[in-house]
Amino acid sequence: MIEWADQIFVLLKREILLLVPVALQPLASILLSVGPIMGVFATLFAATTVLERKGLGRIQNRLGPNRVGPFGLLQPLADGIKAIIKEDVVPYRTDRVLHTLAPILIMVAALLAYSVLPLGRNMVALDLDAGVLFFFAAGATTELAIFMAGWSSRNKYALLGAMRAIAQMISYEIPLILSTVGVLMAAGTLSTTGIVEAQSGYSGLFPNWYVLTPWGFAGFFLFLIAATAEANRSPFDLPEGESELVAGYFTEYSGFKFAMFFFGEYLGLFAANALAITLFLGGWNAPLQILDWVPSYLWFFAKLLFLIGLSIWVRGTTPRLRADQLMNFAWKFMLPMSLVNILASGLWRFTGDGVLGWLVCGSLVAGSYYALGLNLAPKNAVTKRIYRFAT
Amino acid sequence: MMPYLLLSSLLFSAGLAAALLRRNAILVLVGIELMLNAANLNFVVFWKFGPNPESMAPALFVLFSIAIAAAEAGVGLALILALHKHFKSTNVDDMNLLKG
Amino acid sequence: MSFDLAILALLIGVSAIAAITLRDLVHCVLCLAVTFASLAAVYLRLGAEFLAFSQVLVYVGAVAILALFVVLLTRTGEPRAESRFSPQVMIPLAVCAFVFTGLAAAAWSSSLKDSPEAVGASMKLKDVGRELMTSYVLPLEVLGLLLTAALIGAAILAKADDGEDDEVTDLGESQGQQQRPMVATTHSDPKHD
Amino acid sequence: MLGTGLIKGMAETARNFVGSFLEEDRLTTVEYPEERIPAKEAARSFPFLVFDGDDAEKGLRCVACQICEKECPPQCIFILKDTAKKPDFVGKMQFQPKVFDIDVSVCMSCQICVEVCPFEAIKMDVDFELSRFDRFEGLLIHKDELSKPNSYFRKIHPTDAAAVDANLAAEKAKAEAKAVADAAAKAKAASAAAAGLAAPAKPAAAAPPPPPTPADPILKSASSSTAGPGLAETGSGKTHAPAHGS
Repeated sequence: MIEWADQIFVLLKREILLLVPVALQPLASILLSVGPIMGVFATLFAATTVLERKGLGRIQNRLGPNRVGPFGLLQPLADGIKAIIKEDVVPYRTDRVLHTLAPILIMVAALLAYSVLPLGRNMVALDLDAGVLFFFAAGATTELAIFMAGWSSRNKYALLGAMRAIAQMISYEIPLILSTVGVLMAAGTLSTTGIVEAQSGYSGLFPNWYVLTPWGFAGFFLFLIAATAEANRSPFDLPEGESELVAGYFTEYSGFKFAMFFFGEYLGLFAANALAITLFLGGWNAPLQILDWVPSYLWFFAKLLFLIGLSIWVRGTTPRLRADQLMNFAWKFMLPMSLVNILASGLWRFTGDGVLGWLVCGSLVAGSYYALGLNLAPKNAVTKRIYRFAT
Repeated sequence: MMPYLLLSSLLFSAGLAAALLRRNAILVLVGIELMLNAANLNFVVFWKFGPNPESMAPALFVLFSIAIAAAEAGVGLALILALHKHFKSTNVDDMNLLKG
Repeated sequence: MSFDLAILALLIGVSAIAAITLRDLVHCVLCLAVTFASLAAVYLRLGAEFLAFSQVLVYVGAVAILALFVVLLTRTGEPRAESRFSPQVMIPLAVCAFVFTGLAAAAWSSSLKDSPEAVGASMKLKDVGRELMTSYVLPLEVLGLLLTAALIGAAILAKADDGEDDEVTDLGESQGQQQRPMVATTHSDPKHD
Repeated sequence: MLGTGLIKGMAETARNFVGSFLEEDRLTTVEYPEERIPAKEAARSFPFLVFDGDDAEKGLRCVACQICEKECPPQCIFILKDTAKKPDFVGKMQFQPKVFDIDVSVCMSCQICVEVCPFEAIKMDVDFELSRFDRFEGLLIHKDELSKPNSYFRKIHPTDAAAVDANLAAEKAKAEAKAVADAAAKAKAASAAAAGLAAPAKPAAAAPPPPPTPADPILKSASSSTAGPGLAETGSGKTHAPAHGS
């Protein structure tokens, strides 16, 4: 029974495939994998928009959207209808082809990344030998789409936003990839399912997740920060800083194309969070052995919702960074920290996960965190400003 | 095997044409990248169709080639930027002085 | 020649030709990115997964973006009216045609021409990694050194040298149009031809 | 240490998040169409015309002097004088506007028309829900719609209205006293003319003694001081019921 509930979608796909003629089976298999992924994550996108708006509202002591449907739950539907029926305004001097291709490319790039994410036990669309590399290759294409959007708009704000976005994404891609190296070394594979398998099982009360090691813990947060920067979310939302650049690289987009950008951005965020789960939070594994009976995909989505909630919380808290702070943080903190983290994960392999390992790796990671943090601190401490005449 | 080789010859000649014909230094560099890619494609094709598909040497060679191409592109584009600073142009025909 | 390979070959051919002939440099570089991506698809088809993803990551994600940045940084006012090709067209074209026929003929006369595709062969990442860390560890280290050198070299080359700037601008002004800000020039990019 | 500020900030936002569910007082917004915060007394949107009594035509204070039309910076007021005259609040015959239009799409709510009006006829409204389906004709508001009773003015701006009413009452009383005095003088003259013929008849219009007519500033300051507490009350009063969220 438990087995059956866990594998219901896999079995369902198998049964449906048996009904399809053999010649069409590869195509049907693709459709049966891609369709549900797109459907589920589109729904998750809709849920996240309303969740984010309500959460941000509560953080700011407001109610958030509560008009459309019960508790405002139908808000995304209204937004979607509005986006679809809105006029698609294309400025006169734009490069039409690129202007149209950019939102499509950004969505394709974001959706491609989902093909290697294991959503549950035996639930991965494409079990590649180099799955993590595929994920980053797909993510690298996003930069091109952003450039196309910014350049083809013939708008200075769009171009500046695109340049900022690309500079930021290139800078943070390095710590993003380096922070995963420790996991890849520990798991000994680049296959996402292999990494999840390597984290299954429990030692004592705790699961064998990589986040529960000193280097994994640091790597998890490095990855999350870099992923936030890759997704251009607050506090790294300079590329679309409303107060400076109108809306950044999608200033000249309206209607459905704008919605596609929005969708692509959130899909990128989900994908990055899902990869963080796969790499550090044990994928679809249950956190406690006694909870093993809960279907694996539910664990995956519970963790995903947790990370989404965390990113909403961070967005509600942090102010936007300045451009130089952004670059300093990437090159002077994230990069050395992730390099130290690789060293720590290498040491962990030799010291083992006993007291010695915790002592050596933990002190290495914590010490470098402290030292790099000191280095990053402003030279002149900010004191309370004293006004001479105003009281 | 033949289509792949023809494809790589086409890529190589296209790259060569860009390097010889275009005036813009960036496109000259683009042509060189195309030629490198044609060579990489040949390596992979020979690995796949050759007598010794167990060997990883072609793959590693292509990997190194990609890495070196990245370095080459970086330095080349930086050179173009430096040249542009001097000549206010990226046209290779303008760069006909022997002094810097 | 199968259908998917035909599509990929067409894509590569068209985008490569477009990349070297189009007038707008940004279009050229974007077409180049398409070429790189399709080449990655060809690698994928040949069973070289790892190479395909590296190709996308390095070429599309880094080289093409870098080239785009340089294109935008080196725009100077209106593009000149003169042709985008060098004055002598025939000789280089003849050379290219000669090279193409030579390569094609060499391929045609190769003894490997009809050798079968090694069906099962694929690059296992584990094997690649083991080779990289055992027999090819020295090249790997040298490559790391080269990349570091390239990084530093590129940074120094592209760095603004304040000391020389004065004479440089004099030279530049005597030779070409004055430089305009980047954003404005991309706006005034004429779409003729 | 790096990150402590972030943790502090996140604790603060978490407190806000949880608190917004527990304490209704934290919520700074109201659910607008159902609940609304009462307008502040100093609020102003667009001008309207005040009339006395019940009849908008008869009681309209405006005398079509067109000062506001001339003074209006964006020139959003259009006035046509009527040829017919009507008595104003003291009974003097005055002109009246035939057409009085305000284009609220042009109006910038500067209140200059109110400042310059010598007849206390034009005042600022607080009604802001003026959206119309027609952008041109719909936002051109005509006289019949602009005219609002004095009681409405008293309701939206009690302090101002009290001052204006006192002012007008004083003027009216002054005019009446003058009329009485004139009548008395006339009667006196008549009686003087008919000297000795009849006993000096006491003026029948034994008008009540005119109320003291203090100078305007004093009156204004007095009224505003009396209105002080009321103002404070409207300022701090959040009368909406905390019923949302349920």
